[in-house]
Amino acid sequence: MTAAAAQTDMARQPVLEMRHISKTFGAIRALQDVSLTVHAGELHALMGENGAGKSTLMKVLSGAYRPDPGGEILIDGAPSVTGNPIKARAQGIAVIYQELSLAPNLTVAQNIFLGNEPRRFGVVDRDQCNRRANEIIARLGVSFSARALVSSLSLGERQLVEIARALSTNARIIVMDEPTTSLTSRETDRLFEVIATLKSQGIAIIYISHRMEEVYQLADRVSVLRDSGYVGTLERADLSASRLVSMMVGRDLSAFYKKDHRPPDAKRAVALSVRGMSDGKLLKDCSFDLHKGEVLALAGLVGSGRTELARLIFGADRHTSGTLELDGKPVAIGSPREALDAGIAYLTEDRKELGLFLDMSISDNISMGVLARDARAGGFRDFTAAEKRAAKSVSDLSIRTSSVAANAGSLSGGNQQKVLLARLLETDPRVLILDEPTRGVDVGAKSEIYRLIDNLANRGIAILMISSELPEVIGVADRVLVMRDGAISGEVTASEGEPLSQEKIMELATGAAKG
Amino acid sequence: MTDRATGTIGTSDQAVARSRRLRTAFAALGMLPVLVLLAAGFQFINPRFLTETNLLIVTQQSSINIVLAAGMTFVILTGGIDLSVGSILAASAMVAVMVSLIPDWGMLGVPAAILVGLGFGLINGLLVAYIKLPPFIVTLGSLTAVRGVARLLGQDTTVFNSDLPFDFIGNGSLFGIPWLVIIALTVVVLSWLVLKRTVLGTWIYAVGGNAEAARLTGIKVPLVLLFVYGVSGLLAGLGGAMSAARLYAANGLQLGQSYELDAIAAVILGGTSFVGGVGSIWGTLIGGLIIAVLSNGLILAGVSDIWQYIIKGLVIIVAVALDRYRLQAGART
Amino acid sequence: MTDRATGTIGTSDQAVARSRRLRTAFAALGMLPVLVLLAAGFQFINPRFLTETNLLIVTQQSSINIVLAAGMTFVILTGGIDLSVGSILAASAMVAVMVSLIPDWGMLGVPAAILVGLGFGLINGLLVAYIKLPPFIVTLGSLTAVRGVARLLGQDTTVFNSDLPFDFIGNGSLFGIPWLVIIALTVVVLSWLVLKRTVLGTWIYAVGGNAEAARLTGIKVPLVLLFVYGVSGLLAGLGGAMSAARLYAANGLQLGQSYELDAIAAVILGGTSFVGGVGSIWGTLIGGLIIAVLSNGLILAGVSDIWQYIIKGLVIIVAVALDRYRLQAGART
Amino acid sequence: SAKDLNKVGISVGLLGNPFFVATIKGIEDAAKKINPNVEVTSVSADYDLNKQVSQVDSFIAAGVDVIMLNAVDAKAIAPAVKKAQAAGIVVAAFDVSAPGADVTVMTNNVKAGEEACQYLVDHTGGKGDYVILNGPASSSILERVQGCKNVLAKHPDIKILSDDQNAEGSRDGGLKVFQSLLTRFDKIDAVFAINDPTAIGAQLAAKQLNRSEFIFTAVDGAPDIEKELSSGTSMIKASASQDPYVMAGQSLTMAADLLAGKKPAEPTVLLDPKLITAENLKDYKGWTAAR
Ligand SMILES: Nc1ncnc2c1ncn2[C@@H]1O[C@H](COP(=O)(O)OP(=O)(O)OP(=O)(O)O)[C@@H](O)[C@H]1O
Ligand SMILES: Nc1ncnc2c1ncn2[C@@H]1O[C@H](COP(=O)(O)OP(=O)(O)OP(=O)(O)O)[C@@H](O)[C@H]1O
Ligand SMILES: [Mg+2]
Ligand SMILES: [Mg+2]
Repeated sequence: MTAAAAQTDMARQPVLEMRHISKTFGAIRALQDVSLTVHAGELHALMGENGAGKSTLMKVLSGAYRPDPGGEILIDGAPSVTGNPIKARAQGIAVIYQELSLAPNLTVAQNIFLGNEPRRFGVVDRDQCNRRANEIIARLGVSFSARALVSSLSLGERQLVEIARALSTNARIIVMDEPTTSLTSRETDRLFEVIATLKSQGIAIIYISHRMEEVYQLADRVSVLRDSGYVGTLERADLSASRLVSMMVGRDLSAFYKKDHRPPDAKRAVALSVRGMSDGKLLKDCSFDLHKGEVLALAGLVGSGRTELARLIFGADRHTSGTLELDGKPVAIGSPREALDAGIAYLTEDRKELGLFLDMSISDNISMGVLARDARAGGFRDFTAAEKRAAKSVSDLSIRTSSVAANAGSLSGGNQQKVLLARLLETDPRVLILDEPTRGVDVGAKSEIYRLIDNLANRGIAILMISSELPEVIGVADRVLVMRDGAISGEVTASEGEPLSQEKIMELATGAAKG
Repeated sequence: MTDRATGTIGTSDQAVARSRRLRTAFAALGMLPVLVLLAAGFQFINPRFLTETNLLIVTQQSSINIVLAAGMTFVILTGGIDLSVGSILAASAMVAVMVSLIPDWGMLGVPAAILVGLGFGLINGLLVAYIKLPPFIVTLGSLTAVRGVARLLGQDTTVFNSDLPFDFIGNGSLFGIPWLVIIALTVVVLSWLVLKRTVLGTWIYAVGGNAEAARLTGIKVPLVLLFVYGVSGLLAGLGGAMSAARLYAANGLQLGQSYELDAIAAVILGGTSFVGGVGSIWGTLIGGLIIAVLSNGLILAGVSDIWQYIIKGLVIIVAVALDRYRLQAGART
Repeated sequence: MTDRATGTIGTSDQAVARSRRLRTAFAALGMLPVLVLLAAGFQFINPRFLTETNLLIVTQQSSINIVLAAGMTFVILTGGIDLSVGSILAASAMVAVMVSLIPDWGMLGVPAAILVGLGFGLINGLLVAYIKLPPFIVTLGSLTAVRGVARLLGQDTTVFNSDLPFDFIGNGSLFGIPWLVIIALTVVVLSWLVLKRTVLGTWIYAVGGNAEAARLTGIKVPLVLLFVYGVSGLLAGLGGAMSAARLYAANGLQLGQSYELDAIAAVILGGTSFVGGVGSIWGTLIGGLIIAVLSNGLILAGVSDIWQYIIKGLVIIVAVALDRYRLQAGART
Repeated sequence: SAKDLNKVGISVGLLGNPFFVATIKGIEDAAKKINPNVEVTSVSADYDLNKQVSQVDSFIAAGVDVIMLNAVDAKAIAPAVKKAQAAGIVVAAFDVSAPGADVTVMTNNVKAGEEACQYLVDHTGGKGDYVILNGPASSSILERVQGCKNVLAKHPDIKILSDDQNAEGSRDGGLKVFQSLLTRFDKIDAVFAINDPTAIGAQLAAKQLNRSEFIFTAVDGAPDIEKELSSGTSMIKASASQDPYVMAGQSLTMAADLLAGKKPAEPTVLLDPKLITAENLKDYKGWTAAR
């Protein structure tokens, strides 16, 4: 960049300025005097730990929340109305929310144009709706139809619908709040292409992510939030991992991926043996062995059936054929209760819908799986035990909360994930199935979760980790199984001195045969 | 390559759309098999059941409930409930008869009833949408309060008018089809148009499916709620006019007692979900017919009043259970 | 460093826990201000309102509704509903009186009524938990069917027994407190113990908060559902015995008509959410008292029946609106 | 121990019924004659015994002098009556008997059923197919049906086609139930409806289906039946009328006398119904007549 270009850049009117934004929820201060400037055609990354206030800031921008008095938002230098989603959209702001905001009972096309339907005489022009929706989703290269019901889509596919919705409004500022958490590399690449096109059209993008490599790849500038406040902004030229991390966390994170446990050898006992699992729908004849103290990753594209397989093993869904052996003994598992009793625990990929009790306390959430175990005579609860357990989990897993009596719903994503993990660990599992354990979790918490996985493996627990993040798969796992179209398409192991190969995994996942 | 991809999407798109339409049709039919089964059973017991006269009687008897249930479908689709329809019907019927007594202006009884219904419905809607009170409590409150108003209107007496100017609505026919039935069908068709063809309809489904998402996309959720409670009240008002036209009379206390339960039952039997966002007006039509067929068929079969209670209760449960079973079986294949 | 951090967490922990307890207490009190306001208002109009006799009458009148509402609280906490309590109460009361007529074994009427209630409740529970039918439809079905059974039991006549062996329950007192009141309070305290102190109670809240998450956590959701509908039926049975003891008689057709609405109103007035997972039994107690105070106070104030309807309806709505406003004001500070 | 009449509490089965509105008017007027400043509170038990007992309790607490009771259940109300009397309150029953009540004034419902059905018998030549449109099982309705059956039983050529359908005592119910019964039976000669609204609703059904081979009679003498009878074209031929205004008023007067220390000669008065037809209608006062 020449000096002159940089100067015109500086002089250019920012398309968006947020000034002195604060937001309080009752006693909780989610944002404190945060300011942010975004230019047309730039990708502005927003980073910070879980609970730093990123999503809240974006909700203020989109009009979902009204900022506390004193804050203002300028579009093209002119102050704009706050707290009104319709006005915000009319001014060209589109947001892809972190918690998906789709109506599951409507079709993809209906969701894309929700609140903005193409119409003829007050009647929805369904043909135009579907045609335009198909055009937009074709740009994203997806496999589902505009007429599919959103409830029939996987999480990842739903994320794409959100992106399509943002594209449909011809926005000038698009906010993407962790858009890739449920996308696999192929879709992520596709999204990045779309982002590049959008930028070239002069559209500004605010991009929130916990994934460093994405930020390096995409960002023109990076702003960092910490503890509800603004820390600073880095230009692309000044980006470095250590600076970013120290801005975000306030401390140094060495050894991000940590493998202290001994990778199992052939002699290590098999903890879980899965044979011929099918569900009569997607899954076909899945078989594999999981060793004691091993971290086995299950990779694959969105919709390849990894979650389905995990749910079958855990007894959450019915299998039509297949057997399980635990420690060499056959077990019949028909329900999650039976799985837990047998020593298999499962961390769901959808913590809000399938995991947490948002209206209950952190302490109750952590103890939920073992209530019966520490009940006193007559089924009365031992509250002291529960609180002690919760306090221990909070310090062991460094869950950031003011109190174990607080509602789980008040925690940020990463801390919610740790609460779920804590609940699982309380059941003393011998086999732990982790479905996307770091989805939406910040760097600090991520490294803590990796350390935790490593420790658990060290203690001899067998771990099956489903993950869509290849660096994570390679960094954490001892061995990788790859799924495609409901079947296990192959296995990747690390050979002498050579790490797990990213290429091999992608080949197996996509079915792209390489000569 | 791009072409081919689009082509593929196009084809599979049509296939998906077709199979989806088939499935929705099937789901909408939903309880139709149950209705057919019931009818066949009653016909077997008493061959007079499937005569033209009797079928007209059944449809006529179901017409008011279907009109109420159509409004209830709107409300339940947004995840709400309207317990006040029976009371609103009573108040509107009182107004209809009282206005009908005004010389020369008697025909105004019908629009007056509808307006009264709309008014009460909008009050419900305002409380739910803007004061954000739970629909159950709001409409439980108006169930009681509007009942009081209905009684007050007639000072607890029966008002009647044997020369009701709009009695053709309740007792006349057009080409052999009773006006009551024509009105009920018109309401169903209009509701279907609104729900499935208009922007507003999509919004109603969206609010029921995910109100927060609807809000974030800029849909004015309170307006949508106001609309559905308004429609429910308006249709209850229409039901009041129909009831007045049928009976030439109205009584503030007795009319419409527990009609809300029948209307809700029709909606739920028709496959609309209490959670909101899922369901169709055709299902409601069939649900309403099932209830009417049961009442009429049991009398034709000579079943005593006591046993009618027991059988009706069991049939409602069995019908939903059958439906559940059928859906599961369908999913398996 | 770690120590300090833990220390800090400990202190703020206690502070938060205390403020949380305060807030829950406040939320549980919820409608208490409304109750106090109502009582003060009635006392102002008629000084007999706050006499000991009248307060005993009010509590006694509310006792059956509170017992039903306690069961309803369990059901609504899981996100369900039980419309059949009125009918179950009628059937159980019939059984209570009929059994009481057996010479020497008359006392068995009470356990018989409770068992009958439990039986119907468990049938509801089985259909909801294992056949997975929607609670509204199941209990709407049993509302009708059980009503039929209640009528059948007495062949539509009133059964009565002027020498009811357990009439002390309905008309006796212990240390000046009517047995009906003692029973209702015992039910409330036991419900509180179960809901707040036992494992099962936590499971009930969990199922209401997120049924699928509860299943994945290994909670046997169907058993929990079976339990809550069983409790609701059992308490309706107890209500039947209380009603029989109070009246020395029972009638299958008339008894308990639309009691379900009063019970649900008490629960919702008490702040329990229809969505499930949020609420408390103390709120239900206060909700039940508000309903009873309204009925009694309006009679004492000499308000006509018609206006009682209107006022009752409005008070229900205003009470909830006030509560909403109070909570918002609380959140703002 | 003579007392003044200051406060009166009325509990009736269902206030929305014009019949009870007339009874309340009768009571109010009679009470005002005795004490112009009397306070009268009327409540509806909605046919719920529990509710009625609660209302009696509330009346006791409110300190009324007289409870005017239209019992929801003629037998089971006994304990509540006892309790009120123990509190020194005079309990006066009207329309329905109440065990142990201090005074009782009611229509002879058995006789009403007998007269209405006798009319049918007389006009069908003592034979034919009859339908009884029943209602909710309360004592007065049971007695009317009983009275009707007493008469019909004397005529072996009369066949009762149906007597177990509940038309809920309303126009709506009468219309619905009779529509279905008309489909079920090809020929009906006479119909006894347990009250006027049921008869009017049933007649609407008959008109709709163009059936007119039968005649109706009913019980009550409500304003809408007057209009029917006077039309001259009605299939409803007669109604055994009651006079709620006089009946309830008389009950209160007797109660006030008792309060004042005057024992009535006969504590129970049975008022005879009067069969009104198109011919004698002009002599009939009616429920809403100004008195
Ligand atoms: N509606 C709300 N009510 C109360 N507190 C809230 C609400 N929304 C957010 N918060 C709190 O505000 C803080 C910031 O949350 P926010 O969701 O903005 O974090 P984030 O930076 O997006 O985190 P993550 O990376 O986990 O998504 C958190 O402490 C959160 O608990
Ligand atoms: N509840 C459901 N209803 C219908 N289809 C579903 C449901 N859950 C999953 N599917 C479909 O099953 C397929 C497999 O989904 P699954 O979640 O097992 O994939 P995955 O490999 O775990 O992907 P992800 O990375 O999204 O978790 C997807 O195509 C999805 O659309
Ligand atoms: Mg966030
Ligand atoms: Mg998955």
